Amino acid sequence: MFLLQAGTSQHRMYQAFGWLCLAIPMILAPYMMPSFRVAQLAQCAGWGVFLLGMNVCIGWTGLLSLGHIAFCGVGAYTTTILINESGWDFWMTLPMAFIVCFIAGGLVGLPALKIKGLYLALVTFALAYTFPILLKIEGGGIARRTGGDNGRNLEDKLVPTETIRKLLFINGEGTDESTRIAVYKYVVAVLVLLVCCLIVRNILGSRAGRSMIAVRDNQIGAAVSGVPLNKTKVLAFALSAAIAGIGGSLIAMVLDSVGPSVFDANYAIITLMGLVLAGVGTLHGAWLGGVFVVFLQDLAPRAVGLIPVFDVDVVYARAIYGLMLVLVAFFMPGGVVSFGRKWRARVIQVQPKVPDTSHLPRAGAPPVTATAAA
Amino acid sequence: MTFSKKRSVGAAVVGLSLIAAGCGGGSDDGASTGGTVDAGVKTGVQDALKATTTGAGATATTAPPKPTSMAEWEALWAKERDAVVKKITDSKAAKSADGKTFTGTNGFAIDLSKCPVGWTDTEGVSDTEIKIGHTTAQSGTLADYGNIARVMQIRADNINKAGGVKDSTGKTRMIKFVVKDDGYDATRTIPLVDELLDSEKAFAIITLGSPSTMKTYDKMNQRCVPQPFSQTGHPAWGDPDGHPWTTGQQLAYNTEAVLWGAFIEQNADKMAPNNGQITVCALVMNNDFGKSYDAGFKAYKEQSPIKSRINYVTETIEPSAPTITDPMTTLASKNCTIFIAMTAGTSCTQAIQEAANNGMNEKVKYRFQPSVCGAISFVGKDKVGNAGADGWYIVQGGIKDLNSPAFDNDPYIKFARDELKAAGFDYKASGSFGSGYFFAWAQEQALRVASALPGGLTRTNLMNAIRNLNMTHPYTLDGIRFNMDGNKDSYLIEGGVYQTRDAKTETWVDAGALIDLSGKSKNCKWDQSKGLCA
Amino acid sequence: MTAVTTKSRGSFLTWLKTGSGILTAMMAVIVIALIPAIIQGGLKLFLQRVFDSLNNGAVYAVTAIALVIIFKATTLINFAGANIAMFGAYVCWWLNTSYGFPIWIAVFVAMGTMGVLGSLIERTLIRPFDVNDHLPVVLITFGIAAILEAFAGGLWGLEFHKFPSPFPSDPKDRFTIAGAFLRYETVGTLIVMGLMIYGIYLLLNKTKVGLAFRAVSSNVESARLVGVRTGRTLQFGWALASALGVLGACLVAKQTNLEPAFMAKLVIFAFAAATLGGLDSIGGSVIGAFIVAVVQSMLTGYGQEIPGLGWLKSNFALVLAFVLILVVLLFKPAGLYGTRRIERV
Amino acid sequence: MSELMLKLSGVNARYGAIQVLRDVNLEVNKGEVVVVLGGNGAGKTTTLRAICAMVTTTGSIQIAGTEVVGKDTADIVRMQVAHVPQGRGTFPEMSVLDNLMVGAYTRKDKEIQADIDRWMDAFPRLRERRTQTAGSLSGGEQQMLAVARAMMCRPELLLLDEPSLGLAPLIIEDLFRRFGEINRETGITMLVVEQNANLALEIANRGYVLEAGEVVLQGSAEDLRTNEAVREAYLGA
Repeated sequence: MFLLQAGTSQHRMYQAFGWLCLAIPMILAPYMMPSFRVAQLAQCAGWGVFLLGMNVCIGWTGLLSLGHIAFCGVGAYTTTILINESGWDFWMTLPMAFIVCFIAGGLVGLPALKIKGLYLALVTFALAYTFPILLKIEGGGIARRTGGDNGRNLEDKLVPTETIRKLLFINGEGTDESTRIAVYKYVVAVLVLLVCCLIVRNILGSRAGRSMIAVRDNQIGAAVSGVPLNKTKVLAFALSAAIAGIGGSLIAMVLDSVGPSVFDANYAIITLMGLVLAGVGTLHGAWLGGVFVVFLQDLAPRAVGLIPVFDVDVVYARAIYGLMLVLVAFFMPGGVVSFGRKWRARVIQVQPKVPDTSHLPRAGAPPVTATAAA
Repeated sequence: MTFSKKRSVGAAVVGLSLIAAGCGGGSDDGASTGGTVDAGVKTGVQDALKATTTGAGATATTAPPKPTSMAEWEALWAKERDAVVKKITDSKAAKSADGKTFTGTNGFAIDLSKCPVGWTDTEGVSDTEIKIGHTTAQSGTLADYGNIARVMQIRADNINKAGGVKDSTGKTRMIKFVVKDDGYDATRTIPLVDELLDSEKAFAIITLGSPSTMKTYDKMNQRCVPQPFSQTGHPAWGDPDGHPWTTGQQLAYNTEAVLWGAFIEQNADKMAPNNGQITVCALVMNNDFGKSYDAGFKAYKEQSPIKSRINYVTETIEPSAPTITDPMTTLASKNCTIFIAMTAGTSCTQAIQEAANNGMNEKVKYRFQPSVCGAISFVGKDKVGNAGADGWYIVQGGIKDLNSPAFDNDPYIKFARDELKAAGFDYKASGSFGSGYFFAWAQEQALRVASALPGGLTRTNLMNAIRNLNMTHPYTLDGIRFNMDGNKDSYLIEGGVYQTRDAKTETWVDAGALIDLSGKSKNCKWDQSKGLCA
Repeated sequence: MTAVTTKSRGSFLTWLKTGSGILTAMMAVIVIALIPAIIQGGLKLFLQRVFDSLNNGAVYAVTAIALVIIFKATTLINFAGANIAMFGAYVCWWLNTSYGFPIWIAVFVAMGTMGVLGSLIERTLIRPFDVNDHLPVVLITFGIAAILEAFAGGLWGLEFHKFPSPFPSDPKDRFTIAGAFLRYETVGTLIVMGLMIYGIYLLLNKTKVGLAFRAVSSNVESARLVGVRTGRTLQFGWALASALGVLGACLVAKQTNLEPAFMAKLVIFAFAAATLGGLDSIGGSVIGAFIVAVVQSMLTGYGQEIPGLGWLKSNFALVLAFVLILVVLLFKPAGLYGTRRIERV
Repeated sequence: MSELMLKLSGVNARYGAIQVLRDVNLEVNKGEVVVVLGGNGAGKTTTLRAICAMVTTTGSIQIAGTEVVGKDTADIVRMQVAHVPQGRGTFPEMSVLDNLMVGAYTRKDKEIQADIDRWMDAFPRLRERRTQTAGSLSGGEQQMLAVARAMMCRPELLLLDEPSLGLAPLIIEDLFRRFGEINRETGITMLVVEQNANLALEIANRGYVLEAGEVVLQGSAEDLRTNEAVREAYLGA
């Protein structure tokens, strides 16, 4: 076992090494993989942003919301409609999606946050159920704008310009157009994810972030120490909705299309599983969760095909998927991230320089409710 | 005129019921203002109807004697394939010298100059194998569609065992399907199609469902990869100029809506004497499928000479709604003259049950089921009770029903059931098995024809072969021609027959002539933003 | 001790803020808004809609009660409840069609089977977790739902099946009242619902296990301290809720037909009913169920007659139910008849 | 030498990572009233919870000679142990009558109704309000209900956790007088946790003082009352 002192040059090297281990594959991936995989990775980053938003709500404020998929949809449709009908640039639609979803989150949050715990989960799950139907309302031209059940394809797709191609080394003869587009989308999605991560990290370190975590860990304690409970919750909910909306914009951009089936109750569960499997309440969890959301759906049916004992019907793929949900709850409550950290801790331990990291989010620990009465 | 009068008594017809659940076209509100009805289709229908009403009882058959064994069928198909090959060979279909264009038969042409760099006509075809990609739903709520892929696989295995597909260049190839599960979620279809294109390098890709096909067909055509026999009934797949690489296979829903409209016009005076008002009540499912029926009917009404007499009332149901009692109560209160269920799946059965329960059966004589719900798995005794379905009308989409006892002696149905049994499946377990045979047969024939063409199996030859196919499909009703004709006719099935349900015998009984409109519907350049054929 | 001077006014306002007050006000607004349409539609149509709401309401109520029972006992929401009920309905159908069990016997056997399964689920999958840590329990109930859905599809196919009605269900089996049809099935469902509520009342108030159940739902710690075996009581709660869910599924399956997703489609209305009425109140959830049903039948049926609201067709029943929930939560977070305990959970 | 009702030896208890009790030794003789004193967080409540297996415990706890560590709460209650938890622990949604019925949950005999009458006689207020829900009672009434409910299981050992909390002084005095009466009339053993040391020591035979999870002092009520440290810390003198 190695022991590192925080702040020393060894520790900095170790951190740099860690970052490189993460960054190099991420930079190389688009150049090493077939374009459809790159497109899938871009989708992962989009879901990553969405999960980051969900994490703000579930992981750091302790509000179990199952309805964030609806805000993801609001973001995706905002982007699509602005591009298709008003001719906006994709980049310009991101702040708009943020604002729209922030307001939508606040509007739902105000009444919904009067209740807590699983009751909140129930109401927000109803929102996830309702959202695809809302898209088809014919009044006010909603159905025309959203494309109803068909969904809509983006009319102005994100295509790399000559300069960007040069910058990204995708202007050569060896790459075809589909690869170029996929790589560019991947880069855009990852950049947005990075920026969102930084924003969330800073918020968590700020006064607002500390209030959120205080609300999660001990509501009464937080209220006693002067944290405005309702305000904090509604703000956190709206903020998380807004980030989820950005995720939706990215997903629309990556897929070049939107449709009600992406933002329904089924995806609400899939994304929740991705987040928990990756690690609730961690920044890494959001990154990793996106990967799970995209790839787990592919893997479950394939895994069924691998069962050698008897000819298992592919219908049972859903059972595997359900079994995974149960197993995660039992054996990996902190998700892969905390699992990894536990193992890493056996090899390398970092001694903090100043014992003042209490304001940072705790790793993977589920919200604890203090019931002890000594 | 290519319709034939042929009584197909007791022809219960499977309607590719499940595929319809999410398929179809039409936007939410564009259709009320735009959309036109094919003049050719309309006159075809009217002529056919006149023939039946004037020559009542004249059911003399003009069709050739139908095969009574699989050997006779095989012989017939071989003859028909030869005819198609001859027609194409005579037309001197070929690529231009510089490889920039392909000139096919009867006006079919593909501009190859925009195909991506590195594109080849024979990608996915080796000396021994044809690799065909397929995205389908094997998981999720619509996982039953996955049984179509199963049948396709069983058929391919047996074709391979019997010697594969012989090529005019002397090679023999085995069919290999690469099936990917998208759970009927277009979000997942897009990367899967990319995977089949970029990684698997499939020769052709077959997609299932309107949303998935709609979201990938631009890309498939830009990449110059065949997307044949898409498993959906949307009219957009009949666009040989804009999307030469994509074709459908089923009866398009808007054609069916025209057939309903024609029936109303024909029987208007019986329904409402003395120029009375006709109230048409429709239960519209709020998805692509129901909306395209709705749009088709609205367009028909707009141009109908009795437009002023038709009062069109609709109620919408959500596909996720558990029951349809409330909208049916509303419709029952509207004094309907005719009721049309523009739905799919369970709602078809629910409509029958509700209409029986809320008194509509007693008041409304003309009640239509959509063709996709004609199968015994929707109206059978074990589904709606004995009397429920009695007297309902349907425009059969020209297809047989694998489950119906009416076809127990049909050699192809027998063959299909036996083959399924040999592969370890109960044919009654899923309505999608029948659909599987409907699709797999066409795939096999197209591959055989394309392979027999000069130059052997290539992508352009495959598309040209499909676009000029003219055969007798063993799974369609007698009298329905399975054909396309270059750019002139871009739909394979364009026929149907009015039938009513006889609960006693559990069969559909003809209530009019079989109408084959082959070649009569116009091509459709789909406008996504308006939700209409341009 | 209240201010006497504003008594009359104050008491009215106070009443308005109670569950019954809000309920009455809500219903009044709906009825007043719809009066022209109702008059235009005639008495027969109105009665028919009332009967439709009775039918739907009874079904929602039975399903909502199953939800409430688990919530009362454990403060958990059982997202798997719908699919446990669905699976039970399949068992019932299978016993009836394949083995010729009389329908009611099949229903009871299925209820028993799923009751046992429910108690096993509680024992093995739910009990190891802290009730206050919601996330794992939510995941597990979703997981169970997915597994049951897969097995129903795998064992009995994904195609829908007709479900044998437990009541006379010929099209002619109905009362005709002022031209409107009241089906025997509706009456039967209402009777079963009434019997069920009475049965639950007896079970909870006249038996020892019911006493224990009420004690556990009221105060787990104290219940343990008076010697109640809380684990077994919670198991009993799950068994009871699962069995009742199956009963609800069997009552509605005739109308919806049997397919793996049929209860998942329906349960959202039960969610709405329970949220409206109060998740820890059986009576409240029954009232909530009928509100949802009335809104569904009346507002979507008549609402579209109001100029400008033509898009308000039947398919938006769910949307309206959701909006209703949000509005009620704004004024009464615990639901119309729930206790304030919910807010603290 | 009277019989030993309760004996704790070397008891440790923890909530998760936090150890609350350290090596606690405590004895209660049959028929005795023993009071446990101590400041906030000293571990008084935890001591009672440890006896009822409501907290993870190691060491040895014997009730009437039977080892109970590792047993289920429900089984311990069946050994005629009643526990009135802090904050009353009534069942707020249930009626007063039902609360008393639940108290007799472990009993199978036919005298339950008689006992209900007996305790309603003892606390007439409860009779007046027997159909009201427990949640609607005042604090003092709830405490009476809690005690009556505890007595319904005919306990041999009664554990009382801060019975005076949140009650008005007059009511507290009345309550403690009742405790004394009950002890004298039924000979029931009582272990009382209390911050109000004055009153508690009045009815108690002996007492323990806990600090930071350890027993720091023990002795007869009289000794403790006169002990300088105790006087300063708990008697407000």
